[in-house]
Amino acid sequence: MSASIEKQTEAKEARFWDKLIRISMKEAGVAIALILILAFFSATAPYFATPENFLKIFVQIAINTVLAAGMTFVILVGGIDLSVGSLLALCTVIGATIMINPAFSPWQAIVLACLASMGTGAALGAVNGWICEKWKLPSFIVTLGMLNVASGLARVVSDNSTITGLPQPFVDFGNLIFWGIFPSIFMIAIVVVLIGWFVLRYTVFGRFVFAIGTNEEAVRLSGHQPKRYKIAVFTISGLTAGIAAMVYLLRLNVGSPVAGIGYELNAIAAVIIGGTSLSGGKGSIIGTLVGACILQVLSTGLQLLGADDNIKPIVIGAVIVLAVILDSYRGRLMRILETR
Amino acid sequence: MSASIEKQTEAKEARFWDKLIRISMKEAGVAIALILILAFFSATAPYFATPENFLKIFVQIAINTVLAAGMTFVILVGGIDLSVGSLLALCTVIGATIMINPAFSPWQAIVLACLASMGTGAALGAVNGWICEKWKLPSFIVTLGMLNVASGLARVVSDNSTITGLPQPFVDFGNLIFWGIFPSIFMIAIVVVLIGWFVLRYTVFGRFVFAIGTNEEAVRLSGHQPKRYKIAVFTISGLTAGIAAMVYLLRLNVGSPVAGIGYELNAIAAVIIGGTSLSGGKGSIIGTLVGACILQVLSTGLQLLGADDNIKPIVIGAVIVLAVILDSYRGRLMRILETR
Amino acid sequence: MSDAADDDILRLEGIGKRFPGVVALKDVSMRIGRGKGHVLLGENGAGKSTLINLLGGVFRPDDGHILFDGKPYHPASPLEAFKAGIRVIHQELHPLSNLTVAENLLFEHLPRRYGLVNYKAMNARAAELLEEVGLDVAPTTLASRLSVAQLQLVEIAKALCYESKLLVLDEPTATLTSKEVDRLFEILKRLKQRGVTTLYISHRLEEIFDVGDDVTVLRDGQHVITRPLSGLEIPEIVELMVGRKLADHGIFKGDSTVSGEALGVSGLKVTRNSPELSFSVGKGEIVGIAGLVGSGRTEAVRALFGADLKAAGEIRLNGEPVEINSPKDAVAAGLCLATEDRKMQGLMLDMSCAQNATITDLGKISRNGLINRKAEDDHSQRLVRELRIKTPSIHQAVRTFSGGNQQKVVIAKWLFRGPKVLIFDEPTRGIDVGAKAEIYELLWKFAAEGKGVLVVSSDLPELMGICHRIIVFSDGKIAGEIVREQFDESRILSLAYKEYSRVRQH
Amino acid sequence: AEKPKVGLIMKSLSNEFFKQMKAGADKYAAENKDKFDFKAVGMKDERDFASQVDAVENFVTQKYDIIVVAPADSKAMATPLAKAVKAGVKVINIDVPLDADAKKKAGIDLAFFGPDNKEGAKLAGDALAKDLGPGAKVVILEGNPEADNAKERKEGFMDSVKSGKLELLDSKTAHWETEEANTVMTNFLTKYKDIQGVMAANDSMALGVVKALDAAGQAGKIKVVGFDNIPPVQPLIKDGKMLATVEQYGAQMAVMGIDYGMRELAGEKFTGWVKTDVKLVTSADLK
Ligand SMILES: Nc1ncnc2c1ncn2[C@@H]1O[C@H](COP(=O)(O)OP(=O)(O)OP(=O)(O)O)[C@@H](O)[C@H]1O
Ligand SMILES: Nc1ncnc2c1ncn2[C@@H]1O[C@H](COP(=O)(O)OP(=O)(O)OP(=O)(O)O)[C@@H](O)[C@H]1O
Ligand SMILES: [Mg+2]
Ligand SMILES: [Mg+2]
Repeated sequence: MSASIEKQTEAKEARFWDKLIRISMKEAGVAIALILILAFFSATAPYFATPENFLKIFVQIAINTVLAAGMTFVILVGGIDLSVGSLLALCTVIGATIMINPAFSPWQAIVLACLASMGTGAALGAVNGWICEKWKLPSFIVTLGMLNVASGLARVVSDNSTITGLPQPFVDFGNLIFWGIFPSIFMIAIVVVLIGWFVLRYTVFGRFVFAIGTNEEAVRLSGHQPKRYKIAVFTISGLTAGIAAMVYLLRLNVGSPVAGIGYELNAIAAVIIGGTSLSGGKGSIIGTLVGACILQVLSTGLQLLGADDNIKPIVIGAVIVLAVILDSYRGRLMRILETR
Repeated sequence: MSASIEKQTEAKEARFWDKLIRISMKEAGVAIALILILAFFSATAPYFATPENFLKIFVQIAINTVLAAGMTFVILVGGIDLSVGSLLALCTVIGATIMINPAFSPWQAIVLACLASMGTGAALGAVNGWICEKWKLPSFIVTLGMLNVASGLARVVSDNSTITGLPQPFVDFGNLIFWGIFPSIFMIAIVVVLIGWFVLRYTVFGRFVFAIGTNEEAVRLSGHQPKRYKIAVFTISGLTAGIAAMVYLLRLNVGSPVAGIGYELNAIAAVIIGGTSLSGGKGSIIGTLVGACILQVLSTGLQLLGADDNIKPIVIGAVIVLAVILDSYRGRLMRILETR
Repeated sequence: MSDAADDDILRLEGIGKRFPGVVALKDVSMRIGRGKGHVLLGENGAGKSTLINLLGGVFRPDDGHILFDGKPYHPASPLEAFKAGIRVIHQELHPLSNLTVAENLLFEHLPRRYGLVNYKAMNARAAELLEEVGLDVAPTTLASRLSVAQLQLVEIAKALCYESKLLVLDEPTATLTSKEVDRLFEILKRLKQRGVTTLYISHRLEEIFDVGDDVTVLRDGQHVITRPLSGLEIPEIVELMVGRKLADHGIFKGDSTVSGEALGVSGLKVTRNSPELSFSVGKGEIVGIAGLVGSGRTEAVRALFGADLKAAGEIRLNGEPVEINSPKDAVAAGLCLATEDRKMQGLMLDMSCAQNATITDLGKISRNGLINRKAEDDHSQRLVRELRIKTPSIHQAVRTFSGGNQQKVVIAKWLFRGPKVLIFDEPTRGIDVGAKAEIYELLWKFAAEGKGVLVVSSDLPELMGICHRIIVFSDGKIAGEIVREQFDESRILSLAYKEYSRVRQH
Repeated sequence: AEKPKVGLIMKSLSNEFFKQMKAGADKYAAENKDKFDFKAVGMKDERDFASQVDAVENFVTQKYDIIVVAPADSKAMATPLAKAVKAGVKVINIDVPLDADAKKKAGIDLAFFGPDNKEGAKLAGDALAKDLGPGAKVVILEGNPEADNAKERKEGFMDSVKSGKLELLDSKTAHWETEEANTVMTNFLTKYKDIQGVMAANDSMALGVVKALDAAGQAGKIKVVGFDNIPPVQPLIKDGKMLATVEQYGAQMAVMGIDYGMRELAGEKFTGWVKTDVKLVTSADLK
């Protein structure tokens, strides 16, 4: 009798662990790779495992995390958004231009700039989505077009110059650190990620994002309009580009038409390393956060290790691939766990 | 009686035209956009419609055409290859290093360099494919890793410097012009495209490329190994990167670790504008050639028109999207033609 | 010993196969006699396709071993299966839609010369094969243009073009009408004369007597019995399959009173040049649509539902004209359509049963845009129970479901929405007898609730069993309408052929 | 006779330095509308010299008489410019000198009108050395490692390190970019606790450096020098957050290039290096 109870508790415990492992693996399985990388650098790189260093990594991670959060939505519906980098550039120059306009009080300027930056991003994102859906075009090429257009616009708006002199309250907020370790811009990024996570997991909209990524035609034939949701998803990606632009301004205090070059690939890499499938329908935004961490930790860790500038890209490229290879074993492991 | 014969001939003629239109539309429907663009610049841009200008466009087009030809294969099986730009860089520096090695006679050096360049490209392409297939990883992330690795290698090999002093016969061949208008490197590009076209259209391998892009599982169930073909396809893409590197050396006579930055997006854009579907299984390499032409003609035409540097990207971005929009109407037109 | 090896072409011993959360096959041992027509039966999810996938080299068994033609047989890939002489026509179609019919047919070994495709030889050979299965399309047609049934025929033709020792057919007739089925059986007979063994799976129990000598029944992944077919009756077989006696499902229960019009269609034109279609479905009435493969039934109901743009036509629901330009309009107006192709159009395969079932009406399980997990689980739990969907959990991805259970999920999602008029395109495709009976009960229940039901089916006996009225399509036109009292198989068939024979005459 | 046509080919226009160059050249051209026609082009990415080659070819197609060019690569641009010379175009090399070897191989002998990047960098480096005194610990932020001016500036900085007896802690590239410079500097601050001075190879990177110091509360304490004298750094110099930068008179350089081009067209011939000014800019200059 007691033996059977023992067995039951054991079984329950085993199940509990199974479940825990399974859930954490599902949401952020690539975290294993991150932990390995963190362990490696903590052991080898001087000053790596210090609070100050983590604070700095948090700062460095924020922009890509925000961009990648929006990108996760796009990739989940099976699209891609190459325009986020230059949308960011455009939004930084628009935001900065408004902020340094002497006609406004600092606070007015800040509020207006945030609205304009996020509005511009969202509007152009919506244009991306609308064109894709209206003519049924691949988002790759539409957003590639937008990449060029937005980068041209950024040059025109800024007249090719770096814009400085942002209002003091704004700069101060950018320097703020919460609880001694979390910089304000990191908090923004985390809030964005949490909202994204919540939306994807708990809302009807999130359900549609996954459903459309899995089988758009089935969603359409179930009496819905995937079109709307897809446009919304691109709008979100544009919006996060606008938010990322604000984060950029908070971090660097300058708006620049050449900001954000190549950021789209970084954001996409974070999403994919995080386990979201490029063909849509599968993935998690928490994974994206982990993916962004991997990319930045690698780069910072290598610098602290004193790696040669030429060797760095080689190591980063190799580790990106190793991380996804490791992640592929997670899939197998999960299958094994489940067939037990 | 005679009336009916007349009708028959009419019907035959009508069918002939239908067929011609349909075939040309299928192989290179986006050519309509190209023709419109050519007409526009001929009418507005000074010096545009001159033989010298076309000769220059042919020169400028060659590198992207070669890269895009290989990329067409990859995209047809539903993959993507982001590494071609930095593979090109790596191959230029390897090729150039060998060519300037005084231990070889010029001809030896040229042959060796060509082999090394194409061999390196093909080998690293094969590595891309092998990693993708071995662990079932998305090619996007694997080739993104390779992008970094190859670019680092190019820097290491060249020690960050531009390599000059290629042997004279090589330089001379690069300057060769056939029939007064076709530069040698354009001829190389055309040969690559024609071979690609032939392979895709007439060989068993070509059928496999389309079949795998359409339904990989079906190919597997038919008793084949899609894996092999996919590795072959990435090898082809790497090989064309190696060839493009030779074309680059022929054109610019220097090897450089920063050659090819951003070329991957250009190549992908050419392929997609040319009507090949990113999800695989549909497309044509002739379309790719047209796509590459559109991109280059646009950029040259705008410069001859004297467009502002800031406005140029805006126009290019817009026209890329317009071209694919126009192309989407072709699909509808074909459907109408067929349901007649 | 050697005797037995001579008699049996295939022997399975203690075969087991597990998937995440399910045991698909457990300790299955069976033999198949050389040169026999062997029928494999079982409910949905009994493990038939799994067994066949093991034979075809798609999966590997977890336990047990297989002897084929006297030799141990452990195929690691479909190619090895082909080499050993086993060919499989899979239940799920895998067309190469961007390739031509000829290329699809001969893809296993494209006629080639120096690595180049020999198009001439290929098209000629393909034309022969198409002729053989009676599929009237040009070899150069793109496979994407074929309907599901036509693809099924291509799949059959494909298996015929190479010699094999064992031919496995997993529900080849699910989408076929009697014309093609007859053709198929002729072919099978010819193969049998050549000494080819066939392993045949079907849920249409009437037809198995035409092709089978022996029968094996699986239940819940376990072997129940293998015996000669002769002397067996359908009710007996059904009992073996489901493990209990089943009420006769053939009895018509559409005793609801038909009153007024639920769905009215007038002047529906699928394309500009296609004929006008007009028909109606009464409240409480089940109307069947019969016709040959490619007669345009699917096209008509898709256009009606707004899934494809229609060229013209007026649609009335409960007498009120409704504007339907998209599935959204249709669903909002109270229509629903269970599509013919459940995999591509009906289901989100990688999502859970619960998520699939509730996609039609997320409003019911959410408040202020937030999903109420408990409501979702409760509702889907109820649907799973009502429809007896076989699954370890409502959170299981429907990709892992057997075909029949997938179909039930499609029905579940529309049941969840609660429409006024239900349109089913091949609702029992690939569904076992037990489930069929359940689905018929459901249709009658819908009718009894005063809803209109429109059923497209290629299974004529089925239509005759469940409908109040049958509309017969022929070459895109409505060739005639027959009420229950006058149901007669040969009459319906002659209507279905009507337009085609007229074309011939010209 | 027709007016001569003058084309100016720069590197990336989003680089402030070239923006100033273009502004100066445009202004000069507007004042001399009657003497010549003028067109300036920049590249999207300054590393992409292939598109600079395109631009040269396009000017040749359009029968330009004079091409004033700031080469994106000193070796690579020699051959295409030689082709232009052979096509009868007067080519004026400004900003970055073409590689001597490459010129010889291409069979051209062009004069160079431009600053000495090494000397300029040394000016900035020396200012830093003077401010900090011998033994001070410094780091360098390099430009694109393959770029000629980046290499020269690094050499200049290294000379200062040697002559000023500074201790060089580390030298890394930040690819001319603000954000990357910010990241690299932040990591330097983690790794080295006693940095006293920073030499940044351009002002865009200096902006990122200063921001990193700001965030660490070290602005003004750790001295920073930059290069290019772009407008956004001027307030930083005034506030003491930056010690100095280097002005290389981009506008003047282009105007000079155009002038010398016109003179070559008139039959004069120049060779060698016509040096243009480089000047250290400190808070004293900005009052
Ligand atoms: N790839 C898979 N992954 C997980 N489970 C699977 C997979 N394939 C089949 N199953 C499960 O194995 C069991 C047997 O399925 P199978 O497809 O063999 O049934 P079947 O007898 O062919 O049914 P049907 O008549 O409906 O086609 C089912 O419970 C099914 O859910
Ligand atoms: N995408 C398509 N493009 C062109 N023709 C098509 C397409 N889909 C179907 N057809 C053709 O339209 C006709 C009607 O097909 P439909 O699927 O409506 O027939 P059906 O009566 O439902 O038969 P089935 O039993 O095949 O479902 C067929 O001849 C088919 O070949
Ligand atoms: Mg089955
Ligand atoms: Mg049908």
